Amino acid sequence: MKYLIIGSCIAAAGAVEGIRSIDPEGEITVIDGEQRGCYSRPLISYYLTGRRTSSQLDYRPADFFAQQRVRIIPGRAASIDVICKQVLLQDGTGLEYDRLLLATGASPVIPPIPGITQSWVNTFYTWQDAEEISAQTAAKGTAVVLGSGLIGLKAAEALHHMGMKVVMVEKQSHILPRLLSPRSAAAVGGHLQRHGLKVVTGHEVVAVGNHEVAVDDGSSIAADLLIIAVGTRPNQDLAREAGLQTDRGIIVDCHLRTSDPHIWAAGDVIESRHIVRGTDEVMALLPLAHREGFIAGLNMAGSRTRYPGGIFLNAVHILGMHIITAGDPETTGSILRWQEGERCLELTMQGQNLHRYIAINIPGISGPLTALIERQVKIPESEWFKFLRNPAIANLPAAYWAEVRRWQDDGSLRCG
Amino acid sequence: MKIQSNSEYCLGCGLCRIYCAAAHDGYNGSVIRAFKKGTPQARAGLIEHQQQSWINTCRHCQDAPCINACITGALQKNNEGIVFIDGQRCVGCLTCVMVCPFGHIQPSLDFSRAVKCDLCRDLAEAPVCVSHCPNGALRLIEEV
Amino acid sequence: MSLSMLTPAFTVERNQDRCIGCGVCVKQCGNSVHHKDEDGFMWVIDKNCVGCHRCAVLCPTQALAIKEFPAALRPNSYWSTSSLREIYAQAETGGVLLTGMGNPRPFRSYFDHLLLNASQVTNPSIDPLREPMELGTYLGSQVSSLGEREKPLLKLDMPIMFSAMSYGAVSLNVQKSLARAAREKGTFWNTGEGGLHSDLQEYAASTIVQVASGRFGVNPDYLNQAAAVEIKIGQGAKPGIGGHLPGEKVSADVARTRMIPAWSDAISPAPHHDVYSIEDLAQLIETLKVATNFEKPISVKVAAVHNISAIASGMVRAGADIVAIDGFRGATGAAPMRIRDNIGIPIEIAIAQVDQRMRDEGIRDQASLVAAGGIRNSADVVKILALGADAVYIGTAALIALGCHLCHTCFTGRCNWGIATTEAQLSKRLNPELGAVRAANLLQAWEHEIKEMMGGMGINAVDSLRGNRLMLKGIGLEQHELDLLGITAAGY
Amino acid sequence: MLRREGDIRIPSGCAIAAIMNRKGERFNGQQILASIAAMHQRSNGLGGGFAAYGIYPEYRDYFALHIFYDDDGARQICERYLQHHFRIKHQEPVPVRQSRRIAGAPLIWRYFARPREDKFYREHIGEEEFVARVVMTINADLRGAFVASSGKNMAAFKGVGYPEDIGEYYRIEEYQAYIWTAHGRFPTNTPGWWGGAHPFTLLDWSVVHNGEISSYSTNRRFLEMYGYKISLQTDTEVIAYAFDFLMRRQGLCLNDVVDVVASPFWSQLEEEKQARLRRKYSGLLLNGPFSIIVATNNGLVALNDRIKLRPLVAALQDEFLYVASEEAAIRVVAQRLDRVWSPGGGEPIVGLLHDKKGLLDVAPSAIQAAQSA
Repeated sequence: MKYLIIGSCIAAAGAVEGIRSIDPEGEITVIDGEQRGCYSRPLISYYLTGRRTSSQLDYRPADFFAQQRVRIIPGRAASIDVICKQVLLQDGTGLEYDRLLLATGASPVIPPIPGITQSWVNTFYTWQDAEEISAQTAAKGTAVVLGSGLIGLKAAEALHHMGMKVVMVEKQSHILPRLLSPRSAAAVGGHLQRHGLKVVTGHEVVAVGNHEVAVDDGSSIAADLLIIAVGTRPNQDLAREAGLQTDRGIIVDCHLRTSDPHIWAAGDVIESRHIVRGTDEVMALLPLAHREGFIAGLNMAGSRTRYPGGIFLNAVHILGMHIITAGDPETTGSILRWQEGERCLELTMQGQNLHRYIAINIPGISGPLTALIERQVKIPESEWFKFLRNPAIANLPAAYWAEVRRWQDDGSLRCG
Repeated sequence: MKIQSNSEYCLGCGLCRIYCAAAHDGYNGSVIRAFKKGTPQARAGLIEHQQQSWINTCRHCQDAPCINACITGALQKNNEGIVFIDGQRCVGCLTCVMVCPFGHIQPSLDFSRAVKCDLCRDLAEAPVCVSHCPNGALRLIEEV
Repeated sequence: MSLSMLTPAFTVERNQDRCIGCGVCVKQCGNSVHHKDEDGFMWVIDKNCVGCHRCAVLCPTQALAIKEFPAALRPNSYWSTSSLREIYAQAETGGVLLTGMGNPRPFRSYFDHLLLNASQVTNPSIDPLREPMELGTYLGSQVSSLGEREKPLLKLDMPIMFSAMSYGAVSLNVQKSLARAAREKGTFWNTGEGGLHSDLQEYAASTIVQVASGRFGVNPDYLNQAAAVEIKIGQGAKPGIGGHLPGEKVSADVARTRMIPAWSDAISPAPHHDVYSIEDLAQLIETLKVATNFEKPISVKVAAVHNISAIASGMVRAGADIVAIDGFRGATGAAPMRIRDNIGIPIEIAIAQVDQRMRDEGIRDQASLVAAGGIRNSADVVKILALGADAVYIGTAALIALGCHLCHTCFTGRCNWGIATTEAQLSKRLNPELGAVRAANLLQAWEHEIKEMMGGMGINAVDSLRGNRLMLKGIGLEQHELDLLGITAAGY
Repeated sequence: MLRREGDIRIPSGCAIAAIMNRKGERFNGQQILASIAAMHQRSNGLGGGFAAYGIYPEYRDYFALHIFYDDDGARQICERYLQHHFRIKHQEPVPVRQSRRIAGAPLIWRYFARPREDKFYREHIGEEEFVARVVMTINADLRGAFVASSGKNMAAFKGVGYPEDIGEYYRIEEYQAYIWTAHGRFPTNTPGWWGGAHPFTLLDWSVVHNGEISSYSTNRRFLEMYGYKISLQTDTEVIAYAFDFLMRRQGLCLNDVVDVVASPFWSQLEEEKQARLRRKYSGLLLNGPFSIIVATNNGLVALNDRIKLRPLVAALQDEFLYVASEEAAIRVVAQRLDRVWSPGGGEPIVGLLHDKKGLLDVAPSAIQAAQSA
């Protein structure tokens, strides 16, 4: 059996683990476009500040692929011939496959702003981005960060640590718009400003000049560095050109198979089921990427494992503040709040179902809440009121503990 | 391997947590030194619920969500099945904390990294919570 | 009463250099001695302390010391501090002073005035590590000739059994611990007069069931599933009086086991109301033998009182297969203090006298003799066997093995060690798995020690220790005491 | 002042020996004298003695009472007592050969007597039980008198001294017996009392014994319950009574007696009967180191304690059975032996007269094996 994986990151690593858990013999080939092996993108901000060395970016040990007897082909895929079951690389090499996994990931969105292609403008997505930025920050000056999502925040924090003056420009009315409620965003924004970061919300950059950024309110910011962090987009061109069904991302079934029976897809490139919403979403999240890759790997090796879907979940710490949030960011349920100083917990309920929580500086409680969202355990609001008097794990509602016992009893969470 | 907590005999005394805290982070098991000099942190929570109590410790899941979610590969499983954190690799993102359905993994007190039960793999023959439980409510079980 | 003249019995000293404020003491004290404020300030109410040492034992930093409260009353060797305290208490309550466990008064312990023998030169001592050493024995009545059918006997792998302690007086976990240990070590435990709980039926073959004056839990199954049946006439801690398990201890579970209504007082009358004489006892013994198809040995347990030899002789002649005698140090879950501390005689004297009397009457083979009440260690076991007992019952020692610290407040039902209580939150403190190991360890340790002592004497079977009074010498005893014990003085 | 046997318990080490002709042919005491003399170092001059069976054929139906007297006064009292209970056929001093090596000898008399029938009929007991009670009463209650032996057609010759000197004193070479047993004593103090020497006897039971019964007090108190008057505080006395009790009074066969006094360990009991014996007679388990030779008119049994803490060797040659503490003591009187073996702990050597085999119902494996070899 010939397995071919396009992409070498988290989903690919998961897929290799999945395949190998069933098929120790099959021939696995990974096409490594970045030629950097399997590394963890969220760590690049640590790399930028020097807290991590290059080798410490690895998601799996350096010899991981070798250990798993995986052949690494450096290069980028140019096209897929689904009839001949062959992938053509940009250098013209053809690689045949029996089972193909598309783990092509996503790429940063470059907004169509005049002047944005200048050399002092960077995205912040790959380790190469970090190296390039690193080279440009020798002279300490001002950095403008476009977008205040996770990537934007982590970039801002890193640049701040490196001594730059940082200005964040967010088009939406509050920072981390995909993750936070306005109220919690205000708390985060206040925290950033107290640390000296400047946050501009509700405005967008309209043009990029020579070390100058023009904002839509007519002002302009002198900048030595501009980071674009307005979002990512699945790398689904290959799939689309091969005739696979795509939408905002590659469309897969519950076994993570694409519309071609010999091709699976996993990671940031796909649309997958959002458990709470019940719709398919592009959820570019590392934990999901690994899980999808693993299940896709299992299924490529012959299993029929169902991918249950995921939810949005993010843990980010920024300048000492821990923000954890999970669930449906666009939920419109009733909000229960607990706050004590800089710590706050916000639960959004739809009926008896928890749809989202935002935990700021109270990370310890988050795991069970994530589980309750994922499993959509019904808990009346009154129980949550009791819990919120002192939100600690020991005070979680009885239904949670009953659920824990059930996981252990029915093995739905396999514990060893 | 995991620690099984028998709520039928758990007294809720919390000695497990005290000895756990003193065993780690370089306190070498001296309770007085740990608590009088430092800020020791237990690796397990004590749950008291409807007259019952038990210790909320790592199940060392077979398909551990924390390992899958870890962005740095700091969370690993050794060949004894013990899920542990490589402190050198952990950056304290707390993604593992976010995905542990048991709420077992906790941030360190300074939030710089995550801490969890590693069954005292470097310290003692038996996990200190098990050996110090005054009522035998904790057991290290080998089942897989 | 507004003013109590009672100063605390104990004071709790907290070493602040050691205390880490963990609050284990607060959680573990069932008597509300320890308190912790929300701001972490810790304080104590000394007068609630019964000296059970639960807090001190569990304190992870050994920050607690329980000391006698320094009352500093003017020294008076006649009106002791405890005399005064007892009067203050009675003046406040107008009641009988209640207490638990055994007689603590400084009467002479004959065990402590007996020395054992060992072999030197003229004969070799036996090394129990190299040679077999038999502690097994049989209890029951021996037939007069080998031609007769053998009577039912109780086979013990070691001559130590667990005393009767009823479910209700002690927690079910105590019984579970002892039952498991007894089964593991090839000996027996005794239900006491509280019936046999359904959880313990699996240990029936290692169980001696009691028939006491309250007849609690007695039914044909109860009698027939046990290894032996014991008629309890009296116990060493409270000869001549019955028992009273207050209604609040009679939980549904206790009630079911005792076959009485829940939350009702369980009264054991002072006498059996069908045993007003020795001939009545004979009838009860015969009744129980018939009820058990003559397949179980019948034991009769009495307290060691002044005319114990005659009583024991009568019991044997009334058909008892085993005579169990409980000395005045025997313990209880609850007894009036004056009764416990002033009635009965030492087990050493009682056994010496009863054994000799039964031999004089030629009936020693007709019944086995079990000694109870104050057996503290393996040397006590060896000494009482040498004085003439076939086996011993241990109660207090077994409970101490399970954690009892002899605070003497069993009757409150608030035992912090989970022993003398039926309250779920307290009784869970004794994990029967650990309890069974501790109890079995105690037996094993004593077993080893007894073997060592026997080996020293050049004896390799407990058969040859029984009544071997030559192995005992008295020290510091008057001649009449030596005569009572049937031994000679050290050096003679 | 030193106390004598009966006042104090005296542990002692010893040599023992026995020679038996299983056909019942008699031979004189020279061999046993040589045999016990070979073990001179096992005794210390404080006790020696012999039992001889078949020596009084002319009085075979009379109880032969050998009695020590401290003085003539004691003799007169005792003889009045004897005449009250017995018809005495013949009485005389036991002939002795004076020797410088023997001192402090009592007056030694022997009486050939039968119990007065009216006495034991009145007591509803057999004549043997009657004699046993009289003997125990004399030993316990009559000051200055001690019955050294009381069986029919047998006697014990014992005293303070080395056994070879005692044998010479009693002129044992002049007696003809089919069983001889001998004892050389090593007591750990110097009681100097002739009654305390071995063999100890009751009726025709005689016991020579090497060792110390650690269970003495247990055994003694058991026997006392059955009316035995224990007067000497010696193990040997208790052993003799134990055999008497089990065989004469309880009617056990010799095999069963061995299973009582040297019972196998519980874990090694092969038959339920052995377990029953042990349970019923647990007070007669002889515990502690010993080797004993118990003889009767019918034969002898030699036995070690069950873990063999004392030496015991047996040998066969034709109709002769030899037993001794040491092999040398056998070799010195019998150069050619059919078989020599050392019995295991608790494993009896039983030597029976051929015509008595049925009587005791015993055929020990050791001897069978030896005979077939």
